[in-house]
Formats: sequence, C-alpha cells, structure tokens
Amino acid sequence: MKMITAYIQPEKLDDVKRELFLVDVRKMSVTNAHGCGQQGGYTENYRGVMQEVRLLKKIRLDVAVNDHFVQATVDAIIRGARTGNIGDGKIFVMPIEQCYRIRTGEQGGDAIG
Amino acid sequence: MKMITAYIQPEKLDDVKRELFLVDVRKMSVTNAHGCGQQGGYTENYRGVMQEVRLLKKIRLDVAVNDHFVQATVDAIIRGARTGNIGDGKIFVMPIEQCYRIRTGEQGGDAIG
Amino acid sequence: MKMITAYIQPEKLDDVKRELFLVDVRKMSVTNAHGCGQQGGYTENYRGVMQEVRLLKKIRLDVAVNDHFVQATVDAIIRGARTGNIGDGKIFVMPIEQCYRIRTGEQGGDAIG
Amino acid sequence: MTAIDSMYLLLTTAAVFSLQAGFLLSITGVTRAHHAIALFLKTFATAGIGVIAFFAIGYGLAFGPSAHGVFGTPHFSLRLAFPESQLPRILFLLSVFLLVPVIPLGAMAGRIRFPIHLAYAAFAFLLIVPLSFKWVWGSAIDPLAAGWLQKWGFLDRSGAAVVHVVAGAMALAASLVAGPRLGKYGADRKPRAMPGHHLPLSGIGMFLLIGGWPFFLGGFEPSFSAAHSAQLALVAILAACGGFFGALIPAWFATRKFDAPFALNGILAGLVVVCACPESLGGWRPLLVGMGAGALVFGGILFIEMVARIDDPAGAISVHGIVGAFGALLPGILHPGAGLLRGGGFHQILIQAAGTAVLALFAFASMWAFLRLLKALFGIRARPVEELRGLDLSEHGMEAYSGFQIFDQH
Amino acid sequence: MTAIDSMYLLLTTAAVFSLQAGFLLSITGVTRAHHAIALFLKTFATAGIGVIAFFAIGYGLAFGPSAHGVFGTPHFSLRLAFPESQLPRILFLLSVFLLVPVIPLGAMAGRIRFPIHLAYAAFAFLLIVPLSFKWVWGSAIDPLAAGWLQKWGFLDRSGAAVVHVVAGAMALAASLVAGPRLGKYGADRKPRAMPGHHLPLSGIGMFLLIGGWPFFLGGFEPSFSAAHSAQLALVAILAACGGFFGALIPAWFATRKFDAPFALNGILAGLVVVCACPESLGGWRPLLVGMGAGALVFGGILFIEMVARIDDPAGAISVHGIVGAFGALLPGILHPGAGLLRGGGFHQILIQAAGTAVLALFAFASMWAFLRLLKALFGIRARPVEELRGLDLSEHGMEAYSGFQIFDQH
Amino acid sequence: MTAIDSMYLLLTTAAVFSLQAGFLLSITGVTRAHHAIALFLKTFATAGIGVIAFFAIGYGLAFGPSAHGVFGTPHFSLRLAFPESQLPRILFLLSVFLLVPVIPLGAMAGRIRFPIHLAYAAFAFLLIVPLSFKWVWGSAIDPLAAGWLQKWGFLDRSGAAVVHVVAGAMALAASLVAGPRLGKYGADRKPRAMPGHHLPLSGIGMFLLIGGWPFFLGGFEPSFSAAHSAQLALVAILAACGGFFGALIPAWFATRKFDAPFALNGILAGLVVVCACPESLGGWRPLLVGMGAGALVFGGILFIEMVARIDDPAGAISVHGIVGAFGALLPGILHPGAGLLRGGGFHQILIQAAGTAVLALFAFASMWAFLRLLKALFGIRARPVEELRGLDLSEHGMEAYSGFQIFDQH
Ligand SMILES: Nc1ncnc2c1ncn2[C@@H]1O[C@H](COP(=O)(O)OP(=O)(O)O)[C@@H](O)[C@H]1O
Ligand SMILES: Nc1ncnc2c1ncn2[C@@H]1O[C@H](COP(=O)(O)OP(=O)(O)O)[C@@H](O)[C@H]1O
Ligand SMILES: Nc1ncnc2c1ncn2[C@@H]1O[C@H](COP(=O)(O)OP(=O)(O)O)[C@@H](O)[C@H]1O
Repeated sequence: MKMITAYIQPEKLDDVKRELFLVDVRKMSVTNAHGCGQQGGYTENYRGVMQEVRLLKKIRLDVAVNDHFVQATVDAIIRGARTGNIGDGKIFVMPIEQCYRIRTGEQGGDAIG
Repeated sequence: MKMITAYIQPEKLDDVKRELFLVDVRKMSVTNAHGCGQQGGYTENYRGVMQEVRLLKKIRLDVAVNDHFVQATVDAIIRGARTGNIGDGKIFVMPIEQCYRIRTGEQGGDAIG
Repeated sequence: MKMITAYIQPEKLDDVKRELFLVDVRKMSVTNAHGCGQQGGYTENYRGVMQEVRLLKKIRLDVAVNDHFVQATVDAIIRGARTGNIGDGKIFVMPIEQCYRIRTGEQGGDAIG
Repeated sequence: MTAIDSMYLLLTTAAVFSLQAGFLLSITGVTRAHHAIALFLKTFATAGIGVIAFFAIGYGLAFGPSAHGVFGTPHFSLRLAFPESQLPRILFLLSVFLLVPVIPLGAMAGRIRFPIHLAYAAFAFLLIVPLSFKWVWGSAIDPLAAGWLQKWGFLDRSGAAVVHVVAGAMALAASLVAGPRLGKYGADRKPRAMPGHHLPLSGIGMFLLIGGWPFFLGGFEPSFSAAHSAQLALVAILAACGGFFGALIPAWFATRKFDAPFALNGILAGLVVVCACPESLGGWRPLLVGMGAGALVFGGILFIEMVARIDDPAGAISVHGIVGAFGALLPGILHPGAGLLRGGGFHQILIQAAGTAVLALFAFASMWAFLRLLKALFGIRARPVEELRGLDLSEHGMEAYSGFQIFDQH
Repeated sequence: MTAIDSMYLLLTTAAVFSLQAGFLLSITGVTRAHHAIALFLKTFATAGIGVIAFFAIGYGLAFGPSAHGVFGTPHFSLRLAFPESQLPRILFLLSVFLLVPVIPLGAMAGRIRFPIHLAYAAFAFLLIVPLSFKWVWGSAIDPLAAGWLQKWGFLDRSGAAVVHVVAGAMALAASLVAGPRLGKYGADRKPRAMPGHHLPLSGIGMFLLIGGWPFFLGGFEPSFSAAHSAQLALVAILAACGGFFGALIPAWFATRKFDAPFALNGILAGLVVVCACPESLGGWRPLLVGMGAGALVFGGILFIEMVARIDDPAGAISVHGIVGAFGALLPGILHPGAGLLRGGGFHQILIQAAGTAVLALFAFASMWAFLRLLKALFGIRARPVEELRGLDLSEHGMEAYSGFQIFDQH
Repeated sequence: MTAIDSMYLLLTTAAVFSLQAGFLLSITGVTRAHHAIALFLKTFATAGIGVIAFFAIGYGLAFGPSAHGVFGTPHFSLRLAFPESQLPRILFLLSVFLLVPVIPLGAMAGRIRFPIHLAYAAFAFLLIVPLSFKWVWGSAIDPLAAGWLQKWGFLDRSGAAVVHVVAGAMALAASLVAGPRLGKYGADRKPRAMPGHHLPLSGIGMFLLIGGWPFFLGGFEPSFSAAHSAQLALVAILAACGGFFGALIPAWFATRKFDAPFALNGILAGLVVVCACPESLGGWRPLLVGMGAGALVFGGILFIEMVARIDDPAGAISVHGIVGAFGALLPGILHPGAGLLRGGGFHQILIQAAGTAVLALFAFASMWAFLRLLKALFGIRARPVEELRGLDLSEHGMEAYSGFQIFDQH
C-alpha cells in the first residue's frame, strides 16, 4: 500500500478528481496548503509595492492505494493537474505499512479501497 | 517509530482524544481536511437542488509513536471514532525513520514521546 | 528521498524559512495545524475561567529532499525554530519512494529539488 | 415644502442610499468569497457613474420638460443649477436612480469583468433608468413633464415596475448573455449548489433593507404626513413578515430545513411586492400579499435555477423581476375605485399588465442587445482560470479575506 | 401630536428596530460560528411572530381598556383600525415589544431547536410581554387603561424591569430548562471557555446599541423636546462610558487582559441600568451608576458561569436580568421627591423591589413551566450530534461561512 | 433654536457618532486579523476617555470664555450644567471631538500597547483636540470666545484642518515614534505588502462614512436649512465620486488592477477635502476637487510607504494629513470674495497655509514629544513575539475570529 501525496493548483482540483474517478479511485483526502516550489524567489506587484511572494495557495491531495494502483493514480493526477506552467505541482509516493477501516475494523488492502 | 494518520468525523475528535489519553498517548497533531471515502458518489439535498456531495469535512489526526505503542494507539482511535456508520474514517500507519525534538535536539524514540 | 515533516510555532515560520534558504532548500509546503506535545495537560486563564488548553496552533512544514540533504535540512529547521521553550516543536523524517514533477513528468531525485 | 417636509426627504434619501449597502451585503453574503471585493467595487463604481450620469444627462432625461413623455430635455442639468427648494426631492430621486443597476448584481455576480460592468452601468444610467423613470414618474418635479405610461394611467407609486421589474429584466438579460458561473451546471445540466460564503453579512444587509424600506416608500409622499408615514411603515413591516413565512414554509416542506436564504429572499419579496400601491393595502392585506410574494419567490428561484437553467446567484430575477411584476399588477386589483376587487373592472389591470410588460421588454431588450454587442466586441466574462481563482485576485489583485483559509469545492 | 413629535417617534421607532440587529450581532459574535444562521433566523422569526401577535392580540392585551389593570381587551386590534394620530406611537411600542424575546437568545444560543424557538416566541408575545407591558405601561395609549403595578406607583420609564428584567428572567428560565451546551462543563463541573467566533460582529452590534439607545430612551417622551432628548442622550453616553470602565477594570485585575467581551457587556450594562429613570440622573451620576453596572455585570457573569453553573453564552441573564433589576431599583433611590436619597424614605424603593420581583417571577415562572412542558412533550434541544455539528447544518442545511476553514475544539 | 433645528442637530450628532464606527471598520478591514479586537477596544476606550475628558475639561478649554483665544476656562463644565437650549449643539461638538483621536488608529494599528493608547487618547483629549478646537471654532457656543486663528481670519468650517490635519499629524507622530510593524520593511528597506484581512468590513465602514458625511458637514450649520443641507449632501456626494475615480484610475495605470483599498481611500479623500469650505464649491467643482484629492491620496500613500518609509497601515497620514491640508487651502482659493480665484488675492491663502501649518505643527510636535516620553519611560510597543502572535492574543487574551483557520505569512 502506498500513500500518494500531491500538491496541485487549487483550481485544478476538479479536473484531478475527475481523472481519478475515471480510473476508479474514489477515496481521497484534501487539505489547504501553501507552498513554494520552483517559484521560490518569485515576486509580485501588490498595490504598486513589489512583493516577494513566498507561499502560494496549493491543494494537498492524499490518496492511499494498493500497490498495483499506484501508477494509474499518479498518471491520473498528472493528467488532471498539468498545464505546463511552473506551479503545476509535485507528487510524492510513500509507503504505508498498515491501514484500518474504522467502521468495520478491516485491515490492509481490503480497508484501503 | 510509526506515524499513525487517521481521518475521522470532526465531532468525534473529543472522544478520540479521550481514548488516546486513556492509553497515555498525549502528543498529536490535528488538521482540517476534506475527504471522500465510501461516500464517494453520495448526493445531498441542498435548498431543493440535488447536490453531488463530494468532499466532506474530516479531521486528520497525526500521531507519531514508538513501535510498541502502535496497536494501542490504533485501537484507541477506533474506540473513540467508531459509530458504525459510513464516514467513520480510516487509519494509516507509516514508517518514521527519525524524529527530533527541536527544543533539546533529542532524537529517536526518546524524542517522540 | 525523504519527507521531513516539522511542527513549529507559527511565529517562527519566517525564521525557519530563512535558515532553509541559507542551506539552499527552497521548496516546501506549509499547512495550519493544531497540536499538543509536551504541553499536553496545560491550562490557561480565559476570562477568569481556567481553561484546559488542549490543542495549540502550530505550523506544519513538509520538505521533501534527497537523502544527502536531510541532515542539513533538519539542522536548519532546528536553528530557525528553537527558542528553548516547551512547544518549540518536533521533526519527523519519513521515507519517500518516488517523486514526480507534474509539469515535466520528471521522476525521482531530479523532480524533488 | 416646509422645513419638516424637506427634513423628512433628507431622511428618506439617506435611507434609500443605505439600501445600496443593503442589496450589496445581501448579495455578497450568498455568493462566494473570492469575488466579494469585485461586488463591493462594482457597487461603488455604479454609484459613482450614476451620480455623474444623473447630473449630466439622466436628471433631464427623466424629469425635464417633455411634450411626448418619452424623454425629457437635459438642457439645464449640466450646470447643476436646480431651484434650491427642489434639491431635497432631487436628491431623493437620485438615490432611487442609483439603486436600479445595483440590484442586477445579484444575478451578475462572479463572472463579469470590471470594465464591462462600468459600461453596463453607464448604459443603464444613460438610457434604461432615466427613460423608465420618465415614462412613469416624469412629473415628479415638473407637473407638466408627465411620461406616456403615466398619462395612460399606469400606477406605480414606489417602483414595483420602474425599479424592480426593470432591474429584474436587466438581471435576466445580463445572466443570459453572460451564461452561468463555471461549475453551476454539470454535464447532466443539473444545477450544483454553490453556497454563500457569509450569511451573517446577508442578514445585516436584510436589516438595512427592512429598516430603509419604510422610508423608501415614504419618500414618494408629496409632503410629510405622520399618519401616512406610519401607515407605510406598517405596510412594509406586515409585508416583510408575510414574505418571510411565505418563503420559509414551502422551503421547509421541500427540504425539511429552515432555509435562511429563501427566508431572506421572502422578506425582500414582501417588501418589493407592496411598492406599487402601498397606500391601498389596508388591514392585514400586506401580510397576505407578502405571503404570496414569498411563495412566489420560492417557486421562482427554483424555476429559474432548475427549469429555465439560468444562473441567478442571489435570486435577483425572481425577487425583483417576478415578484415586482406581481406587485405592479396589484393596483389593477386593489386600487380603490379602479382595481378589479374594488369595483373598477378590468381596465386598470390591463393597463398595469401592459405598462409592466413595456418596461420589462424595454429594459430586457436594450440591455440584452448592448451586452451582446459588448460580448462580440470584447467578451464580457473573465477567463476561466480567472473566474476559478476569483475575480478578486484576477481583477483586483487581492483577496477579500486575506489570510483566512478558504476551501471551496466548486 | 405635532408633525415634529411624530417624526421624532418615527426616528425612535427606526432606532429601536435597529436594536434587534444590535442584540443579534452582539450575541452572534461571542458565540460559535456553527449556529450563526440559527441565531439570525430565530431573530427574524421572532420579529415575524411578534408583529402578527402584536396586532392580533398583544396590542389589545397590553394597551387596550382594562379596569383591573391586569390585561386589556384585544377587541379592536384585529382589524388593524387604529386612530391615525396614534399610529406612530403604536409602532414605537411595537418596536419595544418585539425586542423583549430577542434578548434571551444570548442565553439560549447553540442548542434549542428552531420550532421550539417559534413556540417560545409565541408564548412570550401572547402572554409574558403584553401582560408585563400592561402592568407598567398600560396607559401608554389610553390614559384610563393603566396597569396595576403602575397604579401602585411602580416607576419604570424605559423598561429596566419591563424589558430587561423580564428578558433576563426568560433567559434564565430557558437556560435552566435547556441545560448547558455540550462541552461547556467538564466532568469536574468546571466551565470550559467557548470563545466567540467573530468579535468584530459583536463590536458592530454594540455600535448599533449605543447609537440606538438615546432614541430608545427618547421614544418614551410624551412629545419631542430637544432639551430632554439631548439630556437623555447625555445620560446614555455617560452611562455607557461608566459601564465600559466598570467592567474593563475588574476584568483586568482578574486576568491581566483587557477583555473585550466583558467591556462590551459593561457598555450594555451601563445602557440598561439607566432605563428606569434616566431623567433623574443628572450631572455625573450616570457615569457612576454605569460603573456600578459594569462591575455588577462582571461579577454577575462569573457568578452565573462558575458558581451557579448556568450556561449563558452571551451573558444575557447578567446584563439584562441582574443589571436590569439594579436599574429598576434606582427610581426608589434617586427619583426626585420619592427616592431614598431624595427625601422620599423607603416607600418607593420597596415598591420598586416588589414590582421588579413580580415581573421577574411572572416571566420566569411562566416561561419555565411552558418550556418544561415543551421539553416533556417534544424535547427542546437538538440531538447531541446535531448540536456538535452545529444547528446551522442540522436545522438550516447550510453553513454560515461556507468554504471558510473552521477548527473548533469544543 | 427651533425644535426642527435641534432635531437636525440630534441627527447630525448621531451621524457623526456613526463615523467612529466608519473609521474603525475601514481601518480594521485593511489591517491584519490578529489585532482586530485591539482596534475595536481602543476605539471604544478612546470614546470613553473622550467623553469624560470633554465634560471634565475639554469642553471648557475649547469653548469656554477666553480673551486671548488660546484656551478657554473649564470652570463650569465640571458640574455638567449646560444651558438646556445649547445641549444639542454641545453634543454635536462632542461627537466631532471624539472623532479626532480615532482617526490616527489607521497609522497606529498592530503594534501599540493598550495602556499606551489610553495615555495617547487622554493626552489628545486634554491638550491637542480642545486647543485646536478653541483656536478655530472657539466661538461655536459663546460668540465672545473666538480663538486666535479664527480672529486671524482662518476658515475651516467642518474641520479639514482642525479634524483631519490634526489627526493626520498625530498619526504621523505616532507612526514615527512607534516605528513600522515587524516585517513591514525587509533588510533591503523595501516595503512588504501586508494585505488587509476583511475588505468587506472596510466597505461597510465606507458606507457609514459616506452616509454620515453630509450630516457631518450639515451639523456645522447655525440652523437647519433644507436647501443648505441638500447642497452640502450634493457636495459630499460629488466629491466622493471624484475621489473614487481620482484614486482608482492612477492605481489602475500603476498596477493594472482595480485596487479596492485605493478606491476606498479615494472616496474618503474626496470627503475630507471638501470639509473646509463645502459651501463655496458650487456646480461640478466638488467632483474635480475630489478627483484631485483621490489622485493626491494615491501618490501620498505610495510616497509615505516607499519613499518616506513610514508604516501607515490604513493610509491615515495621507488621507487625513495630506488631503486635509490640501482641503484647508481651498478656502484661500475658492472662498467667494477672499479666495485667489474669486478675486481675493493671496491674503486668504496665506492665512490658510499658516493656520494649517500651525495646527499641524502643534499636533505633531506635542504628540511626538509625549510619545517619546512614554517610549523612554515604559516603551510603547508590544514585545516582538506578542506583536507576531497579535495584540489580540497578547493583550486581550482571545482571538477576533476564534476557530477560523488563518494563515498569514508576515
Ligand atoms: N521538495 C518539496 N517539498 C515539499 N513540497 C514541495 C516540494 N516541491 C514542491 N512542493 C510543493 O509542490 C508545489 C508545487 O511546486 P512547483 O513550483 O509546481 O514545483 P515544480 O514546478 O518545481 O514541480 C509547491 O508549491 C509545494 O507546495
Ligand atoms: N484511500 C484513501 N486515501 C485517502 N484518504 C482516504 C482514503 N479512504 C478514506 N480516506 C479518508 O477517510 C475518510 C473517511 O472515509 P470513509 O468514507 O469513512 O471510509 P470507509 O467508510 O470506506 O472506511 C474520507 O473522507 C477520507 O478523508
Ligand atoms: N508524537 C507526536 N505525534 C504527532 N505530533 C506531535 C508529536 N509530538 C509533537 N507533535 C507536534 O509537535 C508540536 C510541538 O510539540 P512540543 O510540545 O514542542 O513537543 P516537545 O516539546 O515535546 O518536543 C505539537 O504541538 C504537535 O503538533
């Protein structure tokens, strides 16, 4: 089992969700986040004042999947989130050792999906 | 060391915390999140308009514990969060390789608790 | 590749970011969080009513780095966040198995930085 | 005019100015956070353009001498030289004038670019608002300058048609030309709910509207009469009560929830519906009429959203257009001596229907044509990514609630 | 009544209406976000029910002819046929009438179901409010219709007892019957702080209250007198200042913080305390009396919360009940010729104490019994999970601040 | 004074009181969330201190008998025994008096400790405000008590200098002594943007300011004249329009955004600039003057922030100080018979310039010295960690928006 954590542009969430649904990934968690990636030293004009913008709004998406779903999930996120511009985001894949469904107490690969 | 990440119903946070305290787990981090799990295609009536509810409010709980505490922690979360209804939530256990207490610089199992 | 997750005091974020920039770590994600650590049973006086303060505001910082950057990153965070007081925070290091840059599709160590 | 008459006019003027804030807050609260600045700035800009337009041309068009009653001559207004004694009344009329193009913001929220809004407001202030004022209220300053609908016998004391139907028609035109907000209708053509971001703000707006309305009605009195003013206040209060329950109850049956936006729309519907002939609504009648208006607005909003599939975020088309039209018919039913139920036969109600239709068509058609033109020439909507990020960021360069964490799934 | 008298009455009426908004915002700001809609809708619904109840029955009960002075006869009000010249005063009385059951929302926030609130409001409007008005202000319209407390010599010009003590007593009854909000008291029976979600909203509410209060006091004048109105405004201002410091200073000593909710409660306490006899508070007295009221409200809130263990989220019991009672005693101390310090002996203060006790007991006991009955029949609180998720979601189907991320640990 | 004169005065007084709320909301909205309570409580405390100071000493200093015209004698005010007929006017003057030290909060936001603010307000109310009132408006109550600038021929009808320049000068002094907010200027000495947390709040504040301003101007009329009041309202409205566009347009050229805070500042600048001689601005002149003021405030804010490197969060120094000074010169240009363009030569404008300079210097120097003293004795700022966590938590022990997730990177 893997945890796939992606940081994407907020306005792409709907597209990403649609792509995930198409590959039958329907479970996920979403959080507000702020990030800097390639735009690290970026500046912006705010009311005539040049402003060093450091942390831009991002959406963090956490999707836990069984191992054989990882590639499809990553590809779906990329399809939904890519515009070709800086700020499109990043995906991290991390290992999950165990998973429980609280309602039933199920464990492992059964619980995740 | 393991990171136990749970998504639970917001109104169950107090119960979960109480259960965790009872097994002497007192350190944790809590974040607002939105999720869909089993309720993936759920719809809801909002002002007479059938609405596809996609992301429901959840609380994300991160608890880092030493290995021998994992089971007790997971069980406590389940005890506190379970109502038997869809939406009760999910728990993921992930490996932690290292841990530091910022104030003292302590590392590993000493730092975590 | 490692994911370094730190919980720090909100008002130390600027200092931590400065230290990270000094060691050339410029990519990160930041989230609002609430935590209790050593201050577990702490109480506070709110309008004359003794209040058990359970969850204090924290900032969660996620920084993904290549393995040889881990120590420098951890040290930078500690330098920026330490005041010597309880509540300074905690750092967790977790394994990342794969990383993708959405814009280009790059993978692994190239994508992370 | 005695001193007390003009002091009353000053008060009513201030109250009607506050209705701008009332509408703005009501609208802002039930729409999304990321274009709240846009709504505020558009409202202020509307007022700014309106003041200039009124004194430059609009006042003359609306109230200047005119034999035909179609438009007045703007000859004297350019130097702002008004007879001193009429200035209070002129300011009152200005305050009503400014209100009309603010109302359609409720239907236009969230997607129309700021410069386009300026053009929209200028067009409304230079053509639609002054002419409709002329036709019905042309003699407000100069008794010889009556408008053609007025001469016909069309009755609309406080603007059920002149203000609300006209505003509703402009709202309809704007929403049709602009199209719905992104995400409002799914691929299945079903509407998706887009909940408002700050209902207490709408509640505050509603307090302003309720508080200002009795003065809005009262400002059209020729002189101050305590008994009349109190009677008008009573009518407004009863109608607002009726509207509240008239919308709350069917909404409860439909959803088993006590729906606050519907209830607020109901209150406003009650206020709107009595505008045409508040003085002929004695006893408990305003309560009943208000209940009807509340029910109407409940049905109207659902119809507009689900059947007609027009995106009207705050319900302006229903509250002002549909309910306003119902209100504009009321003199034909209840006006003493002329109304259907008061021994007057069908004559008056036909006039009311025809006059209302004329005003609605005029406002709708001219605004529709104008916005289509703008759309063809420049486009009237923000680019999709700008709309999704919110007009506040894209056009105004900042957020309304900077620092607040907002997560909005639409 | 001259035209200026009635214009003044219209103004005071508008101002007292705005007090509804003032109380609502004050309460909403110091309570939690997830029942803000519930508070707004309950306030609007209270007004809606009140208007209907007033004209249907309440007006007659309160001000109609009555030999015994216990209740009036509602015979004429059903057709809404008032003498024209009295309508402005009647509307003013209506505005005060509507206010009373809004105030207890401060103690009832967060847990009582909407339909129960409707019943509560109806009961208050049909029994408690009109009768208490009758007893003390029965002769407001018809000089022969005086109430029995009035005939006794009980003095309460602007409602320290009739409005505030009565409201405070209803608040106490409601809070006792409903019990505290979930999580307010821990297993150790110690109170837990439940901080307000929007203090600026409370601040805005306070501006409305301060701004409206001079008119609230002024509306009870028989006719407009510039000197009196100004004097009443001065009294209100000084008392508000006194209340502010009177609550801020002890709160600072207790917590070493400059506590905003206490300070706001102090201001309101200052305003409340002068209601019974504003005209007998000359010179700096209102400042001193206000300081006393501020200190009293500080102590009262702590007492209610920590000793009596009654959950009163916005402090309504203390601000209106306790301080109102203190204010109602003042005529017995300061009324020229009758008060203890003005050469009147103990007679008047005993009357004041007895009258206040009667009103408090009447309001408390009847509301307590009524709510116990409702509780036995239907239950009056939302289910625990609904309360934890917030009344807005469970009863109104939406959130007040949709999209805003809110994390609340209670 | 007739009844209607004094009723008008009561209205203007209420309106000027509401300007306190207007300024507060405007300021709060454009600054950060974590000191919103601090701003509210400081405003209420300012009013509280001001009321006491006014009646204890300030009224006498400002309006009491005085041969030299530098300060009056406070002899009679201690017992609050005013001639009844003058009370309405005295309350109006009080409302203006209270306003002055509220305005500088716009420059002082976010870093000054609460007790220091109390001292600041007391100092302003005991020295700066009453003396500047005396010098220019000394004869407001007693015709023989004219001030020395007044005798000189200095004209400032509604306070362009006495209110706004004085407030702007105090704001400048306070900001200089306090220094910028942490994080406002980087190591490179370049300003960092610190966006406001609640622009709708500022918008509501602006509605209050626009709505109250005509009454603010009108309150200085000797008696009620409908024509004058309406004319003053017209001037205010046109100037506000001018200011809006005067600031919006250059801001758009500079940033290609329609900048809401600049536009709001522009509106206020338009209102401020007409204060000195609203009655001599006929026809379209207020619009032009307002546009100038709007442009001036745009330039002023950028200059203060980027060149002078003074941290003025809400632009108080520019809007009130710079624009107020421009407004105070206008009588020297436009006053009929005396102004430069009205055949009066340079005499009047020199008087205006000198008088304005005197008031500005007096207010600046005394406040600067006083705050330096406080700084040396106690320090005037919160500790850095307190400032970063927000004054609300550190001084007031709670958050303005408890539960709301706020992420602010400054
Ligand atoms: N190394 C990293 N560690 C943590 N978060 C990261 C990292 N790199 C990127 N992110 C997150 O991803 C978001 C998108 O980054 P982006 O600038 O699009 O990266 P790039 O274009 O370099 O792939 C960032 O705002 C940040 O939230
Ligand atoms: N595979 C997953 N990946 C990420 N988050 C998940 C996953 N499954 C569940 N969650 C989170 O847990 C929450 C609760 O899910 P729930 O519907 O109760 O799951 P189930 O009933 O299937 O156990 C979801 O709203 C979501 O936030
Ligand atoms: N074991 C843990 N699991 C999850 N989060 C933790 C844990 N320990 C600490 N934290 C997070 O770190 C924050 C800082 O903790 P702190 O009290 O400074 O810890 P300590 O002083 O014990 O290092 C906490 O508020 C919490 O958010």
